[in-house]
Amino acid sequence: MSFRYEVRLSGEGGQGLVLAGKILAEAAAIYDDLNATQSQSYGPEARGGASRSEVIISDEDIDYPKAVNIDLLLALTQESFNKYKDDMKPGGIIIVDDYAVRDVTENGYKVYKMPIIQLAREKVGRILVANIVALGIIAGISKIVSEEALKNAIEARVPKGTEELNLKAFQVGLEASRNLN
Amino acid sequence: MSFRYEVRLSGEGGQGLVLAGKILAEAAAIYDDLNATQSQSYGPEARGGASRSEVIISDEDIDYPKAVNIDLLLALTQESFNKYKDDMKPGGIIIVDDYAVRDVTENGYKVYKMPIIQLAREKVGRILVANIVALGIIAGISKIVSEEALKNAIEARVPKGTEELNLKAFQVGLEASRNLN
Amino acid sequence: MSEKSNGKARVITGNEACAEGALAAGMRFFAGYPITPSSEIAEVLSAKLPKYGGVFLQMEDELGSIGAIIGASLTGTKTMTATSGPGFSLMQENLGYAVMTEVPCVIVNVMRGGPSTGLPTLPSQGDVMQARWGTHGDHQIIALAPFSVRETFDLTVRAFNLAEKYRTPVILLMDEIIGHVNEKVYLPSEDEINVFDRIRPTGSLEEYLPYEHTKSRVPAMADFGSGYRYHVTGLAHDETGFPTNKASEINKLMDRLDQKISMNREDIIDFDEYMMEDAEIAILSYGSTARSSRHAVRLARENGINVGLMRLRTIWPFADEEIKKISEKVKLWIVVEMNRGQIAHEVEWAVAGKIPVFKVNRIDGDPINPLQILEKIKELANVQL
Amino acid sequence: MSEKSNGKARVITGNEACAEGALAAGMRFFAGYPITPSSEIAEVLSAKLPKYGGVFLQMEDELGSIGAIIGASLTGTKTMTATSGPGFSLMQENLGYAVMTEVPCVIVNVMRGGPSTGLPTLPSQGDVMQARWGTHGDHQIIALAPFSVRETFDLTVRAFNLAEKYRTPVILLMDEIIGHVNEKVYLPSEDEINVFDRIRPTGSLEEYLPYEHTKSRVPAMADFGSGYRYHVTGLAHDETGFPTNKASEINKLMDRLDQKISMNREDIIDFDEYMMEDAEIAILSYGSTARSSRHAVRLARENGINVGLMRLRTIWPFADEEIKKISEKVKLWIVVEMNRGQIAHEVEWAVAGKIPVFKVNRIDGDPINPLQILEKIKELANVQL
Amino acid sequence: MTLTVKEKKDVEIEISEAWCKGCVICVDYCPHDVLIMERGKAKVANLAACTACMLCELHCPDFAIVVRDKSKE
Amino acid sequence: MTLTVKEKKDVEIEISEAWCKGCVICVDYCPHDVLIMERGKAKVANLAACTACMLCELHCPDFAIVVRDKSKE
Amino acid sequence: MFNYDQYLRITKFPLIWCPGCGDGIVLKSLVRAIDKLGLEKDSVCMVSGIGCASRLTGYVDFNTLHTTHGRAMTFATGVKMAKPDLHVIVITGDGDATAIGGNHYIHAARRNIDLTVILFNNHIYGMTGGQVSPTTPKGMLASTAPYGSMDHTFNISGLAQAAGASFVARASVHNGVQLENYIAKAIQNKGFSLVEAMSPCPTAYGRRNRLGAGVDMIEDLKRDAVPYSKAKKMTPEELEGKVVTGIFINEEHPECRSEYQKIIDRFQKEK
Amino acid sequence: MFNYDQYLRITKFPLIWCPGCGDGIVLKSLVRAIDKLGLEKDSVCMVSGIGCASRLTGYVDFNTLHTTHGRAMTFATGVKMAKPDLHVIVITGDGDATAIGGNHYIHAARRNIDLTVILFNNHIYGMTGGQVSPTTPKGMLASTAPYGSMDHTFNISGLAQAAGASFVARASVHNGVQLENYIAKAIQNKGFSLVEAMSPCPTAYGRRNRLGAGVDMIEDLKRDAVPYSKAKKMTPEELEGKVVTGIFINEEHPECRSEYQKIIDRFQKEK
Ligand SMILES: Cc1ncc(C[n+]2csc(CCOP(=O)(O)OP(=O)(O)O)c2C)c(N)n1
Ligand SMILES: Cc1ncc(C[n+]2csc(CCOP(=O)(O)OP(=O)(O)O)c2C)c(N)n1
Ligand code: SF4
Ligand code: SF4
Ligand code: SF4
Ligand code: SF4
Ligand code: SF4
Ligand code: SF4
Ligand SMILES: [Mg+2]
Ligand SMILES: [Mg+2]
Repeated sequence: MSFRYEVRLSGEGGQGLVLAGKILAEAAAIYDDLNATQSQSYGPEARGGASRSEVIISDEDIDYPKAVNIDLLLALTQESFNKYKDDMKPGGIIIVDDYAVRDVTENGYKVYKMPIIQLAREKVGRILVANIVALGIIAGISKIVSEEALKNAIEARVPKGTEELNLKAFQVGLEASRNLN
Repeated sequence: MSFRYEVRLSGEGGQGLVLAGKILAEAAAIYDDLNATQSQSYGPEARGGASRSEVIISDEDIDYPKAVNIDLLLALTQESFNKYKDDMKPGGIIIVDDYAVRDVTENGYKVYKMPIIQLAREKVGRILVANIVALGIIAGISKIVSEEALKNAIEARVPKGTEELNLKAFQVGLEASRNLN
Repeated sequence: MSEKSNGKARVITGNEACAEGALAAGMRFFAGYPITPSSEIAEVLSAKLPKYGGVFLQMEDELGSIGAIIGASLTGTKTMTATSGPGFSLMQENLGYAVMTEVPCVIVNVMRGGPSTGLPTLPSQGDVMQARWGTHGDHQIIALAPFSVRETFDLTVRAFNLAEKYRTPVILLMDEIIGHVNEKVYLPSEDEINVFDRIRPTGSLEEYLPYEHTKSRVPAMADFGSGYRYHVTGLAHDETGFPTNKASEINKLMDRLDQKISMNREDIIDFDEYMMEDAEIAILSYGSTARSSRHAVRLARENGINVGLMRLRTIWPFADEEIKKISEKVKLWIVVEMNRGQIAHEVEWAVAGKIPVFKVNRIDGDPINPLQILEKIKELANVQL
Repeated sequence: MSEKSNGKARVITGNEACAEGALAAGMRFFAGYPITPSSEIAEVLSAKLPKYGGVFLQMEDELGSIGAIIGASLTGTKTMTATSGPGFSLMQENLGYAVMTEVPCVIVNVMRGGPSTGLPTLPSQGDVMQARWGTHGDHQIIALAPFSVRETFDLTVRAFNLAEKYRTPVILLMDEIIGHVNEKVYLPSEDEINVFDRIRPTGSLEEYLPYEHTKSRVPAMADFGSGYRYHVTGLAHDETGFPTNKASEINKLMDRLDQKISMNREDIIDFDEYMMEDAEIAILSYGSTARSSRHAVRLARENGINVGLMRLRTIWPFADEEIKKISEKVKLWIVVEMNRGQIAHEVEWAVAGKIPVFKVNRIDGDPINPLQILEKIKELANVQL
Repeated sequence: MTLTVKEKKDVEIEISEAWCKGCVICVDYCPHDVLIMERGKAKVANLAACTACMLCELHCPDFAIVVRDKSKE
Repeated sequence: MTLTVKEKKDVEIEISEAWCKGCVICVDYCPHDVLIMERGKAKVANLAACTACMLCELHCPDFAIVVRDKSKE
Repeated sequence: MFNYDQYLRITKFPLIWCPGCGDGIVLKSLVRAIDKLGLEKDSVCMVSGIGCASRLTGYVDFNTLHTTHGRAMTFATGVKMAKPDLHVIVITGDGDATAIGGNHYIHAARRNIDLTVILFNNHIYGMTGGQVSPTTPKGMLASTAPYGSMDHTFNISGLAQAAGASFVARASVHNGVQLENYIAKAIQNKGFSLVEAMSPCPTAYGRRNRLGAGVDMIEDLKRDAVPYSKAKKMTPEELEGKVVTGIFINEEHPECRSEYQKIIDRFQKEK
Repeated sequence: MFNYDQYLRITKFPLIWCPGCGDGIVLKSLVRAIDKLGLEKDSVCMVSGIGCASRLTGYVDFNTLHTTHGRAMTFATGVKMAKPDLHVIVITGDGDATAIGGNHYIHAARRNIDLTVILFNNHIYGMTGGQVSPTTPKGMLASTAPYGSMDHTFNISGLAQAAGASFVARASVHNGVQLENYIAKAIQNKGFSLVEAMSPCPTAYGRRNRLGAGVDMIEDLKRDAVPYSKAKKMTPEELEGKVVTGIFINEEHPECRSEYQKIIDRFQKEK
């Protein structure tokens, strides 16, 4: 049977979640030879405010590119968590930044509270790459795309000169997720 | 039974035929208490070229304000005569300036060749009032509106200060038509 | 077309009657940009408005003209602009703004031959669908079409009344023939005219909701400068008038904008029936072609054909239910218009296949001759009845 | 939506695919003015066009953008602009000019919520009727609507081909979802793409009639500067291209403009049928809502309901005859669109009462969820079948 | 429709009756009173006086007057 | 959400955490290093040094900083 | 005699313009300027808007484009950007260029795109019958200014300069030779070039203001003309009612299409 | 402290503008200027177009009108002509006023209609994400100028002057007090008054051009500012890259609505 996996990445403008979504989609679509779509929602101004980026991954054509039954939710801020936590699939995965998102009412979901931003700051040295750290964590927890594919996608997509930094961030995320087991 | 009388005044831009039509319509509508419409056709530029002004007079509501079955055609130039001579009612009246319109193929119409412009120049002293001379002739020949009504309409409509000149022109036209009988 | 009244008889054009009607309705601000065949409306008003203490302004273009009349209307003034096809196209963005922000104003389009520069001095009814759909986004619109000089006066007054009553722009669709024909009229005196003014708020500033979801669906409208400070935006907004992206608020606004017209369609829709009692053939027409049609009806009746005329004075919202009802009594429709059948399409939609719909059209700048219609009537009377 | 091809897989948005499709079709001049959600088309082309020896120009506004692409097209260049609702409204006058003068060009409208400024970042399909009737005067128009990123590429190419083949502006109606969704595609290589270039004259200058009433109804079009000096005007014109007020000449022009589209409707009209063989319920949709619809069809089939999808790729000219034919096989229509039922109205017209037409609509900026459609399907399957 | 006035001089003036609109501009410009108006159209009255200064031709808005200075051809 | 720092001095500085966007403009403008950034928001670090020059208040784009010079009230 | 015919579509004659309208004199000067420069007919593209002046494009045997009201500059920009070898000449009126078309006017000037603009300034909307224009002098009558024009009038040439034009000149039809010379210079300038041609409109402007026939209005233009060199030394009061003629600016600055070519040259290989 | 709250719709706060955006500083100056002049809130009408700057009207407690892109000037003209007692203040951006709205801008200036225009010049289209504007300096990057802006930039203030404005000034957000003073003077002037407010856009302009955060861009504005008095003595080379601030013109000339009142007064009895 076919599968459809829905990921929603949320946070605030400037946290790079659109890029993260695009990388996730490319990893799945180009390197893992699945199908994938990525879409985002804008505030009224396309700048600032809560931001949402959605990735659908499937082995079939993806007709409806919006998340309606979410398998995995990432939230980097409390505001975005509150705003975008609906539409979760029962038993789905919720990954939040443990510092920014304090208030998680978890019933029926697998909730992971991870120090995403802290990891970016302390282990990679730049808060800006928290999005990629998050990708590492997502890859580790969900296994929806291969590590290899994600690495390729990151390398291809991030600004020239920052590849190493970002790959490191990915690795940090990945390892953090491994420590969970 | 009701009647519908169609007049078409034609010539070239600047000859004042729109004004003449409007005066004729007002004479009928306001002073003779009939119904009347006046309409005109423009060239592509609303200036210059052959000009056409149509007056419909009736004792009923006038639905269609365009001439389709013309009772009386006035033509002050050959070009306008050629362009606008169609749609004549059998037995209708054609009044042309005898100098400007040389070529009139008359079959089944009452044709009057009158020195309209010459009368304006010589008897009134201004070519500009040829339109009003023509109104005098039309009134005299067709009797479709009363002399009184036309005089009133002329007085009310022509530029202040030119009333007398125009009334004289009207008189000149009227008399020229009387001499026909 | 010259219904008697107290006044004295005058011979004036439709464009002049439009200007007079606007003044009679209380219009005190006109902004426009000249274009044939509408320019005389502006010309008359440029001379007359100062006499009424009003303002005439020739703007730099049509985009500016409609902007100015919307701005002026927000101060509580009744406002108007007049144009023709090309200018009407340029007004489309701000026409939608007036719909969205619910600012009453009247936009006159004296139709000439299109598309593009087309036939600037010749008549047409080619902008009827544009009046409905010219601006982007879903919306409702009111458009009226007069068929005589006197009715131009009346419908101009009515356009203002509807604009004020429903807080919405109203389009007056004239055509070159109506705009330019000189016709005998008796214009009504002031006390013979019903003038409606927008409902203004009476409560406190704090309570005032400029976009309130009232029962009538038409919120009270405050004049700028009258103490009710509020915000006006073309963005989707909530009842307070401020932008929102919330689906529930947006739906509320969109539904209200729709309902204030659709709920009141009977009040807005206006048409005339001529010899329809025993008609087997029904002609549907509007504007100057309704004159040709009425003429043709008379001629056909003389020929013993039972034909009548339904003449739309309100083009939008469309009289679909009324047409449907008439369709039950007649055998066929003939829709007469100076375009390729824009309203005929709507009639076909309304009739939904119940009876046939035929068309008489013309798009070459020549008016439709009554004989052209008569011919069609005769042909159909022979074949179909 | 990711039909394989020689190329390698990419994940790109509809806006990017539109830019790529235009380049593949040979577009070498783009003029535009930024507006959400279309701006990325301009942004991609500003970087890429110089690499193709082409020109990207950001104009002062949308009026100027469409003017520039018409001017550039007359030199023999394939040209395009892209905008959204408000800008599309501003382009209406010159869109009519391009129709009248028969200048090929492509106008992209990535639809967002309207009317007015509305919902700048949210999707809609509210400009479908505006695409048909937004400019003044009677006219024909071609409008296409893609439903996927890959199809955006394909229909952009097709838009240019139709524009060139029929010497007419073509509108590409995208919506925010299609414009902004990133999707996996394999873009075809150059030799997989059919590109049509306008027919150019071959005879002598003296014989050349730029608006000739040819059998195909599409006259050959010379490039400015190629030796065929001719005149282009938005006024009604004769076969030589010069202004005329003669009814016979005008009719000839108007009829030809109409016929070049209506005679070729089969060539232009394009749609897709999905699970229609045994369908009792037919959904009609286009653009991004067709994705929701297809999803809903699958879900309904899982529920054992015989439902299929007719997906319009060509919106205008309208597929009325094709719809009529399908109406003979199915029991009812459900028209799904992000507006109040603009195309549903046309379906109703086409069906003419033969079978019922239902609607699924949404105008609050939220996309139509497949479950919303499924619900309607289920409801109707119970009641009607 | 074309009135060509030829004289033994080296100058030739041609006025197109079809195009002349009688605006009097040529008459006004002519420094030597060569031209006059007759029945609403320009006309050469005194060709002998013409110096072929070309002012009339330069300023006739309707391309109706052509001055040929044969000495220059 | 409002951090009010009161001291025995005549100056009071109020910074709204909800409105402050952490743009550092106030810090940059302050001639006396009264202000610092902390976790992305402006904060009063040395109220004693404040001369109530108002530069920070004048240039905070987000209306997030208010300086009360009580000596002037 | 000058042989105009080779540049004209004489089958379309007589011109639609009114008796005494100055537009024909501008047309003549334009044709002579093109002839003087020896431009190939195929290399010339003339683009006009809507108005009396804009009907010019129907009479000349070039690649001619009669567009929409106010937008000529934008069509011309498209032509020039797409085919820079063409000499693109814009024919426009005071209303067309500076009322409805004002934005495109200043932006074309800003880009300094290589267009030659011949702006027929007759102080009025001629085509539509005499409505007030941004150039109608204060106090003069128009059909929509029955009590006299009220607003400050545009200094068309000044505006083009402020916006960035590299060649700006004004001449009037009373001096066809000067007009011809300025037009020739304007065409030669690589950049946005404006020639403001003062032309009488006896029908829609002269009649209402009792200025007499076209010929009288040309006499007035002759009387009021002041060369720029002289005007610079005159006071604003002395210049009241005068028409300053001359070349106001003739500079070289970067031209839009040429600048773009540099980008193409830099990136074209990269594709 | 200054009590802004009485003029604000604080329930709509925080402002939508990005961290470090200068628009809030202009807003503050504007509010103080209005307070300084003691204008009644009901007597103030603010009209804006579309863009980041234009969102200002949502935050101030006056009669506020957020219109369509480029057309604010025309709505404001309607308001002023119909209700001359209102103080009408136009809030607009460089794109809004001088790209799509350029025509209305020069015509409002031509009429010298009594509007106070606060033009937020951030050299970019902020709202739509950083496309090139008519004021983007040559060579700077924008999302639609990936190889650097190519065209000559408008001198916005100069253009208003050439068109007929009676008050024109430029200030930047680095000096909020000067901005406030100019705005107050502009409101006081009876006629078309422009204050060009230089404001940083770190998000859509600064980032792409590596100009740092808003605070850094404000420092740059401080560094580059040259008072008009001093600038007059400097050469164009010396002025390269500088931002001249000051009042460029402050004259009285006839104002559109007042002139029209004269016509009304003359004819009103005649009805
Ligand atoms: C969009 C639009 N608005 C208005 C018009 C009507 N119109 C045609 S020409 C013209 C003005 C002409 O004035 P100008 O440009 O000075 O040219 P002139 O006729 O004086 O040579 C106007 C308003 C139009 N054709 N299109
Ligand atoms: C007719 C139309 N075209 C385009 C847009 C898209 N748009 C919105 S704001 C804007 C530019 C804003 O730039 P500016 O005026 O400089 O304001 P800023 O955001 O920089 O303050 C554009 C192009 C629109 N809303 N309407
Ligand atoms: S060429 Fe000179 S002298 Fe001869 S007729 Fe003409 S203007 Fe007179
Ligand atoms: S200038 Fe030309 S048109 Fe005028 S009168 Fe002389 S020949 Fe005739
Ligand atoms: S008022 Fe002056 S000294 Fe005090 S914190 Fe603000 S900037 Fe610093
Ligand atoms: S200036 Fe204002 S918003 Fe910026 S950091 Fe200081 S208090 Fe916060
Ligand atoms: S109306 Fe004026 S500008 Fe137009 S052709 Fe006549 S004289 Fe010339
Ligand atoms: S995008 Fe630029 S102008 Fe807009 S709010 Fe952000 S910083 Fe300010
Ligand atoms: Mg003019
Ligand atoms: Mg800006």
